[in-house]
Amino acid sequence: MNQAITYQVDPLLQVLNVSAMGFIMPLLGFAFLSLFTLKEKTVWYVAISALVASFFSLVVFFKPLVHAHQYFTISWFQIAQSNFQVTLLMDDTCFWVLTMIHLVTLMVVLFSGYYMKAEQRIEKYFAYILLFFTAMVALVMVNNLMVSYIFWELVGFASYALIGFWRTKESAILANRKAFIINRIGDLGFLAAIFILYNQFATLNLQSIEVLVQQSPNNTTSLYWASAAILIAIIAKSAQFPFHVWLPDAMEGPTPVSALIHAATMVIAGVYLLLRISFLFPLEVLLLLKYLSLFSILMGSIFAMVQNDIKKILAYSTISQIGFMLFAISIGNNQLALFHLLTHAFFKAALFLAAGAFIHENKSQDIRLLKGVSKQMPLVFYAYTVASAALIGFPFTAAYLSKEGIVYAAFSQSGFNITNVLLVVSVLLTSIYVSRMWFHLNADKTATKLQSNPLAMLLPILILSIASLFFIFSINPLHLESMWLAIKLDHVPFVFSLGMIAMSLFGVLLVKYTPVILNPNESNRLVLFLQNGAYIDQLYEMVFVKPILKLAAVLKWLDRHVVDALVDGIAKLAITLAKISDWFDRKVIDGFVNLIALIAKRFGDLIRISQTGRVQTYFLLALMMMAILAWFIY
Amino acid sequence: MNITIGHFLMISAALFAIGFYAALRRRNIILVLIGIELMVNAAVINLVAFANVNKNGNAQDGKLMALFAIVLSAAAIALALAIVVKVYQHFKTINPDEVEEFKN
Amino acid sequence: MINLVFYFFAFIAIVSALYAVSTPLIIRSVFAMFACFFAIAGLLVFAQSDFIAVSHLMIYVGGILVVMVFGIMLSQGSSLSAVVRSNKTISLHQYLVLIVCVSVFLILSYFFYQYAPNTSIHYEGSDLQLIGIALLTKYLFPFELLSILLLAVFIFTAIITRKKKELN
Amino acid sequence: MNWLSILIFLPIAAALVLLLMPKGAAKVFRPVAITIGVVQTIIAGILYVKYLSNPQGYQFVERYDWINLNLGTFGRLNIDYFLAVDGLSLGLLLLSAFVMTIAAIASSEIQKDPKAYYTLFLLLSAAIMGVFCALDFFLFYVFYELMLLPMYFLIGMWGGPNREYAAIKFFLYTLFGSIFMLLVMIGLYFSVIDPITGEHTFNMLYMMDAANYTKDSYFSIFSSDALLFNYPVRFLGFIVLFIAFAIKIPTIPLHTWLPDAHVEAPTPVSIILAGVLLKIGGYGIIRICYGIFPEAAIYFSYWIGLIGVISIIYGAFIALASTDLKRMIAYSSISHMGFVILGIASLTSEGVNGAIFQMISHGVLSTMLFYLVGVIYQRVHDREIAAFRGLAQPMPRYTMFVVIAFFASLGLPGLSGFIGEAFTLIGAFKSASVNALLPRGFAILAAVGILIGAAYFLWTLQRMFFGAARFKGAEEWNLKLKDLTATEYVVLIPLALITILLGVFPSLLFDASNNTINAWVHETWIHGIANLKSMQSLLKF
Amino acid sequence: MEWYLKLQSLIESNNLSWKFLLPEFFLLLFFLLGLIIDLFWKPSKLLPLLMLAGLAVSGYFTFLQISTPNQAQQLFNGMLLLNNKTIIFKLLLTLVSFIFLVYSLTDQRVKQQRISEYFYLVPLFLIALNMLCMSSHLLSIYLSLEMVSLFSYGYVALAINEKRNAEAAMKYILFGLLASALLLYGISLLYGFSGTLSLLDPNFLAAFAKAPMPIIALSLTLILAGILFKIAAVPFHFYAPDVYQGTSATTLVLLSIAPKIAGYAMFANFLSCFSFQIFNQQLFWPMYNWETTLSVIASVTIILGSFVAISQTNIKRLMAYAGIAQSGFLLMGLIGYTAIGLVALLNYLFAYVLMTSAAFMLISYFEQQHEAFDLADYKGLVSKSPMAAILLVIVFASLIGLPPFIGFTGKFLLFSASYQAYLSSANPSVLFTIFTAAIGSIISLFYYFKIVRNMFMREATWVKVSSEEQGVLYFLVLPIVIAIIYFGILPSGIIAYIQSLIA
Repeated sequence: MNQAITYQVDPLLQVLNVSAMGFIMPLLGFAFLSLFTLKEKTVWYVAISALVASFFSLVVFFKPLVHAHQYFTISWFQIAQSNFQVTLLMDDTCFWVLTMIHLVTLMVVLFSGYYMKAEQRIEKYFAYILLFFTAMVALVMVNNLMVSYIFWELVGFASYALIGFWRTKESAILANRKAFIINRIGDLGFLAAIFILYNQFATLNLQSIEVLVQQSPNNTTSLYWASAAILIAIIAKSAQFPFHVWLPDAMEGPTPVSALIHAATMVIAGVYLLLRISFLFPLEVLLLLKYLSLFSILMGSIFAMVQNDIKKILAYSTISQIGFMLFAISIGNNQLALFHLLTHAFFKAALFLAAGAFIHENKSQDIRLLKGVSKQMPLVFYAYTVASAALIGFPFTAAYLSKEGIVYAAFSQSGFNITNVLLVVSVLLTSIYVSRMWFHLNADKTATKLQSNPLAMLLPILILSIASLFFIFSINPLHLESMWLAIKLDHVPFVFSLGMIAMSLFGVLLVKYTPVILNPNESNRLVLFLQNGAYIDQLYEMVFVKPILKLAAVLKWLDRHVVDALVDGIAKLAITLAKISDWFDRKVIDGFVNLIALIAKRFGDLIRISQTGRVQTYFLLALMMMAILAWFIY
Repeated sequence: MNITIGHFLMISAALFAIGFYAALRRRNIILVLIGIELMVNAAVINLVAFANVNKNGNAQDGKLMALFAIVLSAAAIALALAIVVKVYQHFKTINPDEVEEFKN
Repeated sequence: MINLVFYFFAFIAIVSALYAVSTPLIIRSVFAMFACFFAIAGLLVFAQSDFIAVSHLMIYVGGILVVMVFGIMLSQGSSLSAVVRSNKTISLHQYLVLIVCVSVFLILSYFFYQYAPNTSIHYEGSDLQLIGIALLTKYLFPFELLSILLLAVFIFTAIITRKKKELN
Repeated sequence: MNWLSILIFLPIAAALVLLLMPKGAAKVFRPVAITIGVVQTIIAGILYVKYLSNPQGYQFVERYDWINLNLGTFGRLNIDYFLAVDGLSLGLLLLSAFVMTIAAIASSEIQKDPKAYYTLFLLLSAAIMGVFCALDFFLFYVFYELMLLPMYFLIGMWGGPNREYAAIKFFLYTLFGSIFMLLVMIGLYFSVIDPITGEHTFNMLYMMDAANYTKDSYFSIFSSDALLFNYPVRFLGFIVLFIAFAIKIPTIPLHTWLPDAHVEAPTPVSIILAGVLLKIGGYGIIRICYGIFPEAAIYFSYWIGLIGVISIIYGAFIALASTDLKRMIAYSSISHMGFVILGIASLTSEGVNGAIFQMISHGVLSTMLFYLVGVIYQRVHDREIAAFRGLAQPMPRYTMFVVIAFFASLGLPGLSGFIGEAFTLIGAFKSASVNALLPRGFAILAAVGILIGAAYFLWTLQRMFFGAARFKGAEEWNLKLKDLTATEYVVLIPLALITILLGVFPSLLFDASNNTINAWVHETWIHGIANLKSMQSLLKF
Repeated sequence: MEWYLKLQSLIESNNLSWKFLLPEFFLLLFFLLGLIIDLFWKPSKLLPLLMLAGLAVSGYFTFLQISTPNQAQQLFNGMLLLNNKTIIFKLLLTLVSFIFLVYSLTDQRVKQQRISEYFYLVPLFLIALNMLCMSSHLLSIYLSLEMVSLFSYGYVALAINEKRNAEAAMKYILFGLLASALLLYGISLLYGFSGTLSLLDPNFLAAFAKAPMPIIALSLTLILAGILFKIAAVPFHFYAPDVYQGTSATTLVLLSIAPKIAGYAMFANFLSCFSFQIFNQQLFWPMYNWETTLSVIASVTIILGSFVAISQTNIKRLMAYAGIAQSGFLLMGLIGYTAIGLVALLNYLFAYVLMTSAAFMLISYFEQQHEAFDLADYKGLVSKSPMAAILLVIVFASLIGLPPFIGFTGKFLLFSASYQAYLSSANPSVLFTIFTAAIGSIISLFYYFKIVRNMFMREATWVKVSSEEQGVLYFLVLPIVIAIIYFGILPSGIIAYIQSLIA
């Protein structure tokens, strides 16, 4: 945690380490795939082998280094007196998250081999996935805000590219633009935080900043601003209110992408970043985060309750679940947040992949039309059920441990108050929307079973659903003490657990016996309101997008007709002056005479306009000008 | 009452103004030339009158200047009349207003 | 007594000049100029410059005015008296010129009245000899130059007035 | 070796050779221009590498008497042929050589009168090299003006339908700035004394030192009556020079020549215009305005920063509303060059380094963008955004480069645009706590400009390139819209590589500029404050 | 006896002076030869060549008159003053006349009409111009000024297009005679109150200073009117456009330059007796505010000339107004009457000779080849006569004052000189002039490049092409343009030479 631990290794070893940590292989894969057009299978193999190589290096080279808690520093460039360095961090958190990313990505790539079969430009698809993977891995590992920012944006770019992968699909290309721009707003917050921190500490290395913050705790003002700014980045990336609107739209992308980026990995980048820099956050900002995340939890689950699109339900569920993680951090329980991050990644990826399988076979995303999938692909449906149970938080799943932990931590921290009650309510709501989805999918028992179940489809779903079970993390299915992970968590009282389970069960039963919830009346205004995400999108369109476009149009008009005219006016003025002086040069006397003659005419026909001799007029004029000049000088 | 230089100068001023009037006002090139001659004559009167003030050494300056001015104006008038004749050949008028072919 | 002659000449000069510039008939104004130039020559004699006066008479009356008459005849042919003002109305331009000319006269005469040296002039005899000597000593060079100028004007006048046919 | 002179005179020699060639030899003109460009790039590259080994101060100095006259009471008229480069100019020199090469390659579309075209092209190249190398103000001015005539004809003869207007507008605007620059230059000449010879001098380096001004001259900081219209003459001088360069950059509200010039200019000329000529404005501000009048720079920095911020936002907004692709890119140039001004105004090492990086990055990117516009314009003679839809369908490779260029321009990290923007903003932000010249809000507002930048680039991508293919020219266009040709790859690949390279390894540029800029910022600040104090006590303003 | 001795000295001075007029004698000799040849062998091709030889000989002897160090010779009892400054003016005039004669040889219209006077009057004209340069006595000034004017009227009247010539000549002569009448009246007042006509008379200024202020102002204003007419400066510029329009461009090669140069030479002579050098500082006679007068006239001339030029549609009218604006620039060299100002003036006059003669030769070329008179006729000419078009662009660029052409160094020196004048006089109107000159330079771009635009960027409507005769471009205009570029890049030589001569 201080300078003594940071050490420089010799360059060769550095390079080895970096490559060992798996940047190089996926990056090469990305470059290879984006430059060459290959056969579909080959592409798939290339992607898988790149990932496997990366995974291998993670386990073989990275794992042994974890406990040494090391930083690797490469000088990047120097500007002013500051040396910008790329610092790589290796610790437990990092390792677990990396493992999760590797696993999920590998599964998703496997699944894509089935799901994206016979697509055009498949090599681009895998290339972007590999780019995303590289950026994500780097984002997790780097410990310098500047570099973080770079990868933070790069994952956003990869997400942009993948959402819009079907680039002839109108809704997809609108969605990816929206996703990128909203993330850009967050990025501005990140940039602002970078400005503030660099300005304050003259470094962007997180460990140096942490040391400096601890040394002088009286920079609170800048910390307020910095943490508030970075909070914007976090909630934008993690799709929290009020920046959540991009995530449901992002479901227009291919489903494996949704599983990878918009459920398991990229969206939790915000949470991960917050975990890393939570030391910056003053209590007030954490409180703000608490309310924001609680609102997102409730909002996500409520919106999820009325959606009919299976991917949208899952998207809102993601918003809600990430809210749980942020909530955990806001109450100071980083470990629980990390835990929920990991569990959520697995079960949500499983849910998405299963949903992808359903969608792929039925060519529909509407849960009301997918009613026969339980019979159609029973194996997948079982996995789906397991993952759903994890989402709800039933015992024997990993998420039971994490979610219960969070709710309990909230209670144990602040007791029985409205926020905590709402948290419990959200557990109920989660149970409701998940079971609603489940009942729908299980509605038709008459469907015929699918003949072929390719391994590329089954294997990832099964592995991920198994990973959502408790034993991956803990020996004891009900308690948090005996974690495999090096995460220290509180003991949850049995009564509390029971209450939670009861609440969840109540939700399932409620759905089972309340047809209104199962099939909400679509003509109901409230339902419509919720289905459309409370019209927040439209509100933004009206309040921000339209005025900005209008302003741009007005400015363009001004530029053309006012600014250009103003500056151009000088030239025009010159021409006008030219005309005036030309006129003056030849006609002033004529004009003068004519004018006076015109006036005189009103008094009678005494004076008639008469042509004057030009030479003579000129000379008279010259003489008068000379007289004026002489007069002027004396 | 003696005749002083002032008297000559007054006459010259009057002739100058009259010549000026003709030169600027009359619509006939020949009258314009007559006006110019009157102006030159005014100057000649000035020069000759002033020659009487400066009797020291340069006494003849003004007179000779006047002489040269007279001769020069004669030459100029000759050339001007030649041009007038030519103008008349082409325009059939000697009103300077009507000699106007250039248009911009 | 001799002063009266001076005033007479002055009167003739100014009145005939005025007549010359205001008469509508060119030929009349040319003849008015005869009178004017005679009077001016007389005034020059009063300013002790009899040589200049004689030259003036010779050049103006004998030269310029004759040339002008020729010019009028050449440019207006037989209709010597037909030159009348085509436009009898008075334009403001003319007023303006009048105002300018009157103010020129007023300014000049005011300046001369204010600042003219108070030297009185008497006729003291002919200056012919002095001018002759000056012309051949101090003013020899301008005298020579003038001859070149006159030659040039002669050539120019000849070229300009020759008939167009000869050019081709 | 007189490397810099070779850089300058090589194209002139080539131009003369071209002039003597017969019209039938039209085929070799472009190869000659390309070869000259490549040779220049190589020379500039060698110089760059040499400089990197010891990145301090001015190097490759060449100094000869050019005009040296004794004019009696007037004193001597001393004008030197004085060339040298430092970390500030070397990067721009390399960029110019490179962009000129690219422009020469891109000139394949020029059919009309190639001889005249390439002669003017090479003359322009020489003038550009000269501007970046000259350290004598007079010499600088000569090169600066020398650019105008070739540029005028390049726009005016090979441009679009409204080319006359654009060409004369360009010419008039620039001349307006430069004539007044001439006046200030003369005023400076009469104020500055060469400390060695004791004569007046045009040497910029001497002009930068307050000690070299004669005590009661108009531009002296020690003069107690250096007021003109009750305003310090030095401030007026600064304003005049700043306007001259601000026209070139260009900033609001002196920018209106730029969209017209770009829209009308042929592709290679647009490339030169955006890639090189705009940089001369930024270079001039750093080297001349700030170098010679540091106190005025400090005094006006708030307003300069404000101009930068307004340029950023205003340019971005108009780009958002533009319907012509080239016009949009032209306005995006205004927006991007606003960052340069903001960075310079911050007077921090980060800001100025960032500004230089931004100039070079924008040089590469605008080259790429204008070339890309040229590609489709050449195919269908249309560049209305609304005329295209789903261009990615017939032209996937092309779209790939567009995506790279757009994302680099909107500041995607990993590509060059980001580093420049980020560091100018960091500098602007830092300024408040280091030297209190700019309020923090400027950096934040400018950051909003980045956001709008993202909006118009992405919107354009979505409207033009994605979606189902549908063109104004229907089937006919479908046939014409072929993907990139080999030449186009040759142009685009190096540009894309440089963009990525600079984005990943910014030290390639910072290593050369950092020392120079650190010293420059330090000196500007120290001198500026000292001068300001002296002037305030003497002039009581 | 005393009187006799004085006469002796007067005659002595005359006798000694003749030898300094050797160049002019040669001119006269060749003129007479030409006259005789013209009388006896009417259609002679020898004549122009003979005149060229005369100019060359005269130029050679003028060159020989250069004295190092600079010595002033008073000739003919102070009628003329010969020093290196006037010699430079004379050389410039010889150069213009030479260019004009050479170019006239190629003018088809001159050839067709066989106007031999056109050629043999040139030496005589040059004599008049030389005299105007040298004159230092009000009589010789008036005489030579009138002589130059008469020659100008005559040249305008010489037939090419008779009707236009007649009109232009009429306007020119009426305007000119009026201006010279004013000049004469002014001279008479100056003489009356200073008691002398000689500007070199040591008592002149002292005596004139005793004159009442209004008289000083009146007389100098009237004299200025005559001078301004000669250099075509505002407000006595009105004749220029009409005269230019009515005269063939070939004649304008001479008429747009030579009288102006001589006018400036005379103006400089005239001003020199109003300025002193005190402690290295050039000061004007304090009774008359020359700086303000000159700077106001210069500013107004530049501004009016430039602005009016914009709206012209006839090329020669445009060039007339452009010439008026150039006149204002030249006046900047005289503000302050500093040494550098004179150098700047002479240098710019040299530039002016090259640029303007080249411009009018090219315009004349276009007139003859393509019947181009209006700006609209210049459309697309680059495709018909590319060489001429390119040369014209360079000439225009130089006239605007763009580097690296001679016009730039010329204007640069003029700006420097007026800045110097501003520093020494601290007269704000001088600064104002500098600003207006800057503005004028910008505007000049506008009108010159209207022609360039028409030539290069517009399609030809109709172009009449007569026989392709590019010879004149190569052997006459091209060398001049090369000189324009050469002296633009390496101006030291010429400036240093001028400086060394007049120091």
